[in-house]
Amino acid sequence: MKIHEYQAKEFFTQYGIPTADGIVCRNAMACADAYKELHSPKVVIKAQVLTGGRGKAGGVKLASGEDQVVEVASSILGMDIKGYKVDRVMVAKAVNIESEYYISLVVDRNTKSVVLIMSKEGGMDIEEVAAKTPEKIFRIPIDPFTGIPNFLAARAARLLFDNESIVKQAIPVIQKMYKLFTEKDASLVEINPMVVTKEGTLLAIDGKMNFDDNALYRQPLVESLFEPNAEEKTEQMAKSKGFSFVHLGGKIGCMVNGAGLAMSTMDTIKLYGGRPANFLDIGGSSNPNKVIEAMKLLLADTNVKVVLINIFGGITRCDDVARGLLEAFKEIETNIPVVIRLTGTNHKEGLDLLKDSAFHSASTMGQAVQKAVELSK
Amino acid sequence: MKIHEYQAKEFFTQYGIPTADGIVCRNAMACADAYKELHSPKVVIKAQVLTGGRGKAGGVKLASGEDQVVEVASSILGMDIKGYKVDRVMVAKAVNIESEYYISLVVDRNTKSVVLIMSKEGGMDIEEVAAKTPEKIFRIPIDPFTGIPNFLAARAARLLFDNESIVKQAIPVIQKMYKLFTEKDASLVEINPMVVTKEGTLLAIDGKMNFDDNALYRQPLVESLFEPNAEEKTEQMAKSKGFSFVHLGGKIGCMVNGAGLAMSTMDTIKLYGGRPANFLDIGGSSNPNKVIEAMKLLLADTNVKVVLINIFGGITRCDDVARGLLEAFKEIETNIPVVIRLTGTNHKEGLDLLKDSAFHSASTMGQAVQKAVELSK
Amino acid sequence: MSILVNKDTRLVVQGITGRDGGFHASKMSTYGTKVVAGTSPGKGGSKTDNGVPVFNSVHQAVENEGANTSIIFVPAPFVKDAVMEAADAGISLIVCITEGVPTLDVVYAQKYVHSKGSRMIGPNCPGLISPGKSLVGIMPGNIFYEGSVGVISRSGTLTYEVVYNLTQKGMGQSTAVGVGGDPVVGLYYKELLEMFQNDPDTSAIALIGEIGGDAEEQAAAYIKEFVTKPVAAYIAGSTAPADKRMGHAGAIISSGSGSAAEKKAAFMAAGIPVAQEPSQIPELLKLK
Amino acid sequence: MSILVNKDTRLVVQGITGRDGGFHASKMSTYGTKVVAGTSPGKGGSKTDNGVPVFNSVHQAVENEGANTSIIFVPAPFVKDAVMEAADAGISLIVCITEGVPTLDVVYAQKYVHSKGSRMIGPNCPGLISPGKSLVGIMPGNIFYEGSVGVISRSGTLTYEVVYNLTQKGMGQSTAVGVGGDPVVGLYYKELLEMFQNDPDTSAIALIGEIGGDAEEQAAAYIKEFVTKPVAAYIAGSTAPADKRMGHAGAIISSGSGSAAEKKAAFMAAGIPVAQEPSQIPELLKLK
Repeated sequence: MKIHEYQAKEFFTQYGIPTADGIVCRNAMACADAYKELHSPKVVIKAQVLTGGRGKAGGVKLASGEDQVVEVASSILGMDIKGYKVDRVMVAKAVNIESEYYISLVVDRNTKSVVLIMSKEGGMDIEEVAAKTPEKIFRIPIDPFTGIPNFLAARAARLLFDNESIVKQAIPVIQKMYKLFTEKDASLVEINPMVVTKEGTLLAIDGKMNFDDNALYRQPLVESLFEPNAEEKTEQMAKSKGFSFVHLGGKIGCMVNGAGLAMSTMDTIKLYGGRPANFLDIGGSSNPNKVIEAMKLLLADTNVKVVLINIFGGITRCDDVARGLLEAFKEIETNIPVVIRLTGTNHKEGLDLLKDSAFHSASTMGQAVQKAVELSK
Repeated sequence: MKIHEYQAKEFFTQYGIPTADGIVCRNAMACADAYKELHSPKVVIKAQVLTGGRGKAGGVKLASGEDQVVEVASSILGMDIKGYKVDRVMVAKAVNIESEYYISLVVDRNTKSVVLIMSKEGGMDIEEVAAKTPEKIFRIPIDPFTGIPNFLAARAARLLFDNESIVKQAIPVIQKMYKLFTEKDASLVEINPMVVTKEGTLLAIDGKMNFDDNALYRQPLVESLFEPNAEEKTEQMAKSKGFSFVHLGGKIGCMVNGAGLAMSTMDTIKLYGGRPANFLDIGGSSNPNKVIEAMKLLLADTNVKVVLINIFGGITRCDDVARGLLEAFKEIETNIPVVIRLTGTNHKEGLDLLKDSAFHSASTMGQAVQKAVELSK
Repeated sequence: MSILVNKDTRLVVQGITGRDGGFHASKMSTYGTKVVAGTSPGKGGSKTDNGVPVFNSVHQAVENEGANTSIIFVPAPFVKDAVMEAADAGISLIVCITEGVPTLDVVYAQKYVHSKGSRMIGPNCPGLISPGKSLVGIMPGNIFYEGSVGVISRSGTLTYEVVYNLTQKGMGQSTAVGVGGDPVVGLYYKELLEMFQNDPDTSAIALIGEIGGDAEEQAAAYIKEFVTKPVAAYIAGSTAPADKRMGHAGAIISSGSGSAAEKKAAFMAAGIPVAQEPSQIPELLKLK
Repeated sequence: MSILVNKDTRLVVQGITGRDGGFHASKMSTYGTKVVAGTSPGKGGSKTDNGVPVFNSVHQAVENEGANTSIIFVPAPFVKDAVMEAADAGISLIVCITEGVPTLDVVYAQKYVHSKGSRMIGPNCPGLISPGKSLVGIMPGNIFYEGSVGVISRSGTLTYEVVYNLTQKGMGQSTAVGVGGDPVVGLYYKELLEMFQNDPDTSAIALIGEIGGDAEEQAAAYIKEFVTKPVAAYIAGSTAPADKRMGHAGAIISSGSGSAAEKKAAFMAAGIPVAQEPSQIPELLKLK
């Protein structure tokens, strides 16, 4: 789950991580007020959208004087950035930057730990830095038992900063970032750039936080910040029914048991020249009600021209699955062709049961996908 | 450092450890008010003194009705228990006890960790239980990295309790005791007895907490509860001068550099038939001012008939020590004989310097102690 | 032989009185796994319908029944504690089925397991099976057959799909391990590849990866250097869009890395054949 | 030979720019100890008056100067971090001189040191010395002489007293270790007895205990079972009253246990002679 820059900065402030003063505004007038409140001749106005690349899209601009603030704010508010409409901007004090750095904490799969990532190449796209000049990136895995003791924060800080006064400021900032990360079940806490001002102060200029979806149950405050877009709303709705759903835009609606098999089904559709409409994992069992709900979800997408149901019968045997499907489709009214592929335990018995139905049935993924692609054209 | 039962229970309440309701009172009238406030026909009135054995001394009594409460409270207030005057009592609801248990956390030298100690023999002197029936005592060392996770608290709780409803109450209590222990730098958190009431509730009836003196600098709240007695005041005053001092009551005042050597000096005095007046470690160096301060401390004890100064000259050489002593004693006016024993680096030179002084000097501990004992008779 | 589980596996089912725990305990018993105990705090002293003794703690299960392996079905919020309990009790292999465990809980529990010298598989995994010997998981035992192909997979049903294809081609499995679909899990490719390489009864390895992270890239490098047995790989998620979690918490292409294309390229570069569809795995293993 | 420190000891002094750190760094150098580095956060890059390079971190001292042993002089509130830093940097022996460290800090740091496979001596100790080879501590080097008596002690000046007596009787020392006067310290009797027992250059052991805890009782039992070399003991604090801290935080008889009488009895029962005064130690070792 993602949150806006201004929300991340509210967490920073709560945890004592210094940020450039800023105020979030929903209209140009509010921006003018914010400008007055900040007592800063020059401000930065930044679009608040849940996607990257706002800078390149023109969503971040400097402004001086109330009139210019109103003008710039008006130009940014309402913008469309990668499909996200800008309904909020942050008006922040412009800062005299001496140097820029990158500091983040992220969960690392390989070391199975949280990793502190730092670079002197602040303000840049860190993936690009990592790809082109990996030696410029420092990675320090954090022991979950001991966290970031002073000595480790100090060692990390000295990798970035030569000036001892900045090191002293950076040590608690790194520790507080980790505290924030762990206490809020984040999956990313990123400050880019972290700047040293000409006045010798360490400040977080931009901030980003992502959260672990699995931990939202114990982070009600974080969860309350969730602002799903239309697609995410559908996915969320699907989730509440026990499904995993992702919209993809093609013509072949897929219903699969298991995430890996569902991805594999999408890939195979592509391989055979079709386009999947979605990823849909209906989970373990495949009882009639689940199938009915899943069909509703698929048929809500008017692009869908054919439905492919790919079920591996394991503990639930294929004959039981077939019976469930037959029962479910008694309740579903649709003219869209349905291809069913059943494999696994008792798959012959299962396919026999479907023989006289309106379904196109198959026992291999290849056959089923081929049929579905054909029907989608 | 020790605190009173009622203060320990305030910590318990703060940390969510259930205790029998009680109110601390400084006079009998306050006890009557407390009695009314508690709405309990029967109450226990308990002397609050910083020493054990108050029960045997008659400092804990039951009372029913306001008149009896006043009577009992009056009899306990003002009592002398092992040299401690009772100036406070706790009036607490009497509880219907079903069964009694012992639970404590203490620092264990051997496992180098905090250890959870539990027994079904609650309400008894735990040292006695440990000596007579060690199999009745459970000891669980706590890993400082992981503390007491649920599974461990549950396993511990089930060692004491069979009833699952009590187990459920005990799990968080054990965890909270540990949290209290670590957050307040305790050296002991003891609940004895922890009782199960006839109503099926777990309650701390008596509570005891000691604290790590080395950690008081970061526990100002705990430190503010320190109530030194006369002896402890002297010790504290000595400490502020960089000394370790303990009053012992004999005639031979000792001044030694190093705690181990100071103890050894006391022991040797006893071995030769004398009685040490005190333990006094003046620490590393022995500059004249320190010696002057130490002498003041020793001479304040009117029992002292002779002073034995035992110095091992290590990094500070004996000749320098001797010069310091001579200088110091120019400022000290006393008729009490002083025996000085100097050993270590350059001890011959040191003793030579003292040759013409009024001091009795020696180079072995045996000789010096023999002389001091002789002079003290 | 086989890896991790075999006839000596003595299993304790953590959360045996729950719906899933009870169901799969019985399935595993039926398969032939020695399910020697279950745990359910507060229900110690009872027995399941199948006569498996239930204890309050894993500690007791180890003490009384000699359990050496555990499988965890407790709800996500309690998994961290359950894993630590098992490791503390001396369980050497802990298989965590539960889905939806907070990542930081996994990080912490995994470190604890490691510090105790134990091993964890999962969470969010289907478990593992050494066909004909022991099933410790929720896999349908009947689709597996004893043989010499080692299978490592991040997915459940996709594993079954591959295994089903192998079995139909007469290629049985030595051990099949579902490592789990979460970003952080216990044993991963490298550790398992090493075990399969050292297992005399494994003659070939099928590796089923998916998008997210770079474990497949690391596995490819490891195979190139250390694995002499034939390996074939399949990567799911070629058509997955960026920044979308594809069911598994770990299956997400983020910041432009973790794509199927990168992973496939890494395997190809290491000389490891990559299947375009799961059904190709058997022939790729035979071809090598 | 000797135990723990010798000619190969390469010492980093943590807190070298402090008063005590600087003073003893110079004393140790003079004695012949290889003081290869010092640390003082923020002062890295400078040198001490004696030319010892100062680094910001132990890590750098290890990297640049090959330090393998550290001695800690930083103030008590910073000791926990300093010990962990040393262990994390790969220092194998950490000697902590500082007094007044909170016990829970020691518990935590000691566990960390242990988890990294390192060893800690102290806190609140005078350090250790292998005479003629290396002094890592605040002991007056000149009172020690090379020889074959191993000395273990909970006290500083009392150690000097005993060593002085030994030296005067011509009995030099292989290594003398002050384990520290706090309730919880790193290496204790048992570990050191084992090392002395295994050290070919140690022929006899002097053990100097004091009131508080039951480590002496445990040591007596250990000696009886595992130590074949002659041992003589001395216990300070026979005249100490109960519940009073005698200088050392660990020297306290509490709840009626930890008394000198109990400890002496334990040694006697194990057949280990106990000196009545420190000066008797040499003859007791000769008598054996």
